[in-house]
Amino acid sequence: MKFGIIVFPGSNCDHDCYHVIKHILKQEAGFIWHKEGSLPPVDCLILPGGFSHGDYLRPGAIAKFSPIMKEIRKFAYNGGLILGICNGFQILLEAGLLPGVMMTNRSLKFVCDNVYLRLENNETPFTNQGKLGGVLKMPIAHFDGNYYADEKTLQELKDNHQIVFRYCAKNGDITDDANPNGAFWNISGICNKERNVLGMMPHPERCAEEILGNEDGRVIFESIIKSFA
Amino acid sequence: MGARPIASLNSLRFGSFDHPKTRYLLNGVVGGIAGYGNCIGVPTVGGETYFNKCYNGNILVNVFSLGLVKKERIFKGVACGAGNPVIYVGSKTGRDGIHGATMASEEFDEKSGERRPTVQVGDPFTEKLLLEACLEVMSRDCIVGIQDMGAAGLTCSSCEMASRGGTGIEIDLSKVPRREVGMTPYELMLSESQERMLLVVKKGYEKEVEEVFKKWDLDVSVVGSVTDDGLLRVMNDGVMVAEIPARALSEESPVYLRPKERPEYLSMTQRFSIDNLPEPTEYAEIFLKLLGSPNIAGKGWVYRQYDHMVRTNTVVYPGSDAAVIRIKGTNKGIAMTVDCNSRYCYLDPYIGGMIAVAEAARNLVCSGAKPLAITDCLNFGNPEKPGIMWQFEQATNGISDACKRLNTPVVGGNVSFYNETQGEGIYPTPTVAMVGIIPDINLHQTQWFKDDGDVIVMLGKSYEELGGSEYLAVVHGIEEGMPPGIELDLEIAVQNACLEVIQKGIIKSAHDCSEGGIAIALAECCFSGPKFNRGAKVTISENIRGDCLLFGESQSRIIVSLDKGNLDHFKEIAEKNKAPFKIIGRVGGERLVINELINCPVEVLKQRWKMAIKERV
Amino acid sequence: MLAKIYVTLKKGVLDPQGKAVRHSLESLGYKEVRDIRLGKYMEVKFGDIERDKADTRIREMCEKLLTNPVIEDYQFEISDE
Amino acid sequence: MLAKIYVTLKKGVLDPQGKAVRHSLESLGYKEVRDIRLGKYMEVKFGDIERDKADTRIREMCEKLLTNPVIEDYQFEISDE
Ligand SMILES: Nc1ncnc2c1ncn2[C@@H]1O[C@H](COP(=O)(O)OP(=O)(O)O)[C@@H](O)[C@H]1O
Repeated sequence: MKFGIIVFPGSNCDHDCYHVIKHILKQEAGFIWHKEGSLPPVDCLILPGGFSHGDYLRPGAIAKFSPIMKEIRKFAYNGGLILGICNGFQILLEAGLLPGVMMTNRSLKFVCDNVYLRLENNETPFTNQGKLGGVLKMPIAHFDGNYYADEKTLQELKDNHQIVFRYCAKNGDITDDANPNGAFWNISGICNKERNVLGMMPHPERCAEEILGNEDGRVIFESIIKSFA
Repeated sequence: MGARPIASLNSLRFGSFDHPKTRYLLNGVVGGIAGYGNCIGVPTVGGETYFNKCYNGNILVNVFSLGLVKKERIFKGVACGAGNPVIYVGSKTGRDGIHGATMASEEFDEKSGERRPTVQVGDPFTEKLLLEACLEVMSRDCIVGIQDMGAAGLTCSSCEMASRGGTGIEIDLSKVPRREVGMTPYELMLSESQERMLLVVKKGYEKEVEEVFKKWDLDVSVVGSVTDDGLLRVMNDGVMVAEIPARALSEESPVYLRPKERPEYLSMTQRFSIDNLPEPTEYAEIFLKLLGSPNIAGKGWVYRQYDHMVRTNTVVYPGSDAAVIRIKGTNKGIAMTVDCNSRYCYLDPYIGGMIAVAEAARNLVCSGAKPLAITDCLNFGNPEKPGIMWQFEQATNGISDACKRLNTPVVGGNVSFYNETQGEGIYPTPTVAMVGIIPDINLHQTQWFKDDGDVIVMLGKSYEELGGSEYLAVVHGIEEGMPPGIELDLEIAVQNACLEVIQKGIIKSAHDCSEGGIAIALAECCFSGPKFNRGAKVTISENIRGDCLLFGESQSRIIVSLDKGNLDHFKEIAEKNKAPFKIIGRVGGERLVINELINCPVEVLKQRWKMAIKERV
Repeated sequence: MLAKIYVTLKKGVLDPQGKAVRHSLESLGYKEVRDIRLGKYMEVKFGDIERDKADTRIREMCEKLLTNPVIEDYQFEISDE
Repeated sequence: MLAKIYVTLKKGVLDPQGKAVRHSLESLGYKEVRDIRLGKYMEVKFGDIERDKADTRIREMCEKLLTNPVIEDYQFEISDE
């Protein structure tokens, strides 16, 4: 299958995603510059991590106006798969493709560390190979990962099972100690109602190889590939 | 140079935590490095963080960045070929940092605040774009030379490029993109605005280069051309405002031969003898105190703020002796570290300089890397003082002698003088960054114990040395004595043995003994692993005082652990390399036990070590 | 023409930064500070544009880009400077 | 008592954020925008304190903590709200 990786000015994890898809999972991958006016034929789009436009003003605020975003909206509307990782998630929020906002971490510091996530929904194209309630270890690296939404939105997310990952302790318990950034309800990843757009703060592309000491991230990519098989 | 930066290290020196500004500065500097480094997508994979009152008035921030380049695609800062266009790219020019370079070479006093130039505010986003755009034009066949605009801005970059090429450059200032109105030629030539580069490209390729920089939304402007008269000529609106031989500003700079003299404090500090020091009775308490000393404590609070994983090459995170990254598409790895114990350098700059190199190499070897080369950042006080000049000469001699023996060329570096405030200088701080290569990345090594039952062995020898130790400073408040001795033959024997046993896959961990001695090194072996703690029972028979045995900082020592079954093979290799060693204990249990002196639960030690910095900030 | 725009966090939205600043002020001895909220301040300079047109343009910019309506409110003033 | 504090970057100091925002506004078609500078806006609520004392206290806080005097200027207004 074919992945398209969107490159915004300031994207940092574009090459990392490419590497995992191409060399580890042996799928096709190509970069798409944010100024393009159309999308090549692809099955899944990735909005990678980084600091698009320096995260100036608010992360994702400027990127949401890139010319390619119009095409991305259409792609989403037509059911195409879109995975937003870290800054990619922030862009999806700013663009309104997912609900809520990211605020600054409650520590007011950038945090780079390995955390644990509990899989809350394995009936999405991004998680169908995972175990419901299973615990995954993944790296995070962000300054603004403190997810916030108003009550109504949060209720909707819950009712529609749109919350896909929550920060948890090693044993799967959802605790405040295990929450690295203050995110509402320990939320670390959500999808849209239609299940074809997923945003997550952790970086699955950073933990998909044995040499890096952790392969828990593979399940995301393998799920995507499976849903196309 | 054409290299893509793949990893950074940082060496930070702050004043003591008692000083009112330390907390603020620590927060600000670490936040600043994080803000910039993370944004440009270069992982900060390691570093060092020291606290000493000698830095109360002058903190030090040294950063090292490593890049990867194909050897047939290296670019230089050179201007060749008369008629080739000179192109300015990056950010616009403002009045930032004019006279920044000269101010950096002044002592600070009460009046410095007023003379402060407009500080440069970094724009990491533009830097990231500039980096990508430069790499993109470099992948084509149009660049003759390229150089960044640093200290003294356009003046320095143009003169150096012309001088290296044996050419001249003519610049038309009216073409320089500017951020402010009314800037004079003087200001334009000396501005230190960040995120700018000067390019010389092959004639006819102007359009192609322009298109790349426009794609990345950067300013780009042909500001002049290469000439063959050896002159830097500056034009402004058709009027010549400066003309000077380029070499005069770059190559023919004056050489300072300054008087030097061994400073007086040394006769006082070197008089110290441990015979007058009472031997402690309660070791557990001292041990905990040392683990909580900011210089020894875990630096997680710092490196959690740095993205140390971006680019997915980081195989060993910060927290081991050296950081290790893999090189995609090969089986190789690269290890890197920065080191300098400035207290040693203060007490004997020659030995201190030597130890900085030896320790850096040892850290690399512990990770399974063969040391390749160093670069240094020499931070000193006012060189017009003979004592400082002497320190400078001694320290560089020490570095030079160690590098010759260890076969690690000094391929670059940086000098920072006048680190003084109101006459008080910092300790001489020649920071050494060293890079090594791991031929097979699967055979890299880490510092923490792996399995219960493994044998613990110490490579090297312990002496009755306490001078300049962290123990002496933290527990007794004394920064005196001679730093530990260093014998390069022994150092090399130990390092060769260690490297060989790692490369043959017969040991499971290797950790260098540094600040805090064997006791601290063993504790780190027990609790620094990312997954679990390990206990250890250790018996060291040395005929030396308890405090020297536990906390002395004798050089050239490495603690390794291995499966009992490999012991014979290990001995054989150590003996072949003439490296002394001693079997000192076993991994296992939940406590760290050393002789009759220390017996503590590992988790307690770890908490103390882990929380110490966090609690202070 | 100059527009001064003040962006504040909506009531009820947590302001961790404000909280941290307040905490620091307190430890510096400024006990009289009851509360502090942080926001953004922007100065936008315009070229030739009519005043009432400027008004709608600024409102648009604020809603599209300069603020995130989920968590932020804004106010602005226009002057002739 | 309420103090409204406006923190701006000193003249001549680079404002990377403002630069990026202006660029974005331009590509969105807001060509009339000549310049935009980003700063901070703070609302500080005080407990019982006399007005002229508030004045010196705020000045102090700004210089000590709330602003970075090397690159920033500030202004403030006090009201009774
Ligand atoms: N400023 C820093 N930035 C990143 N990593 C750091 C920093 N300071 C310390 N570290 C990391 O913490 C660990 C311990 O550092 P240090 O005590 O200097 O070790 P050693 O004495 O073995 O060289 C190392 O892995 C180092 O890379």
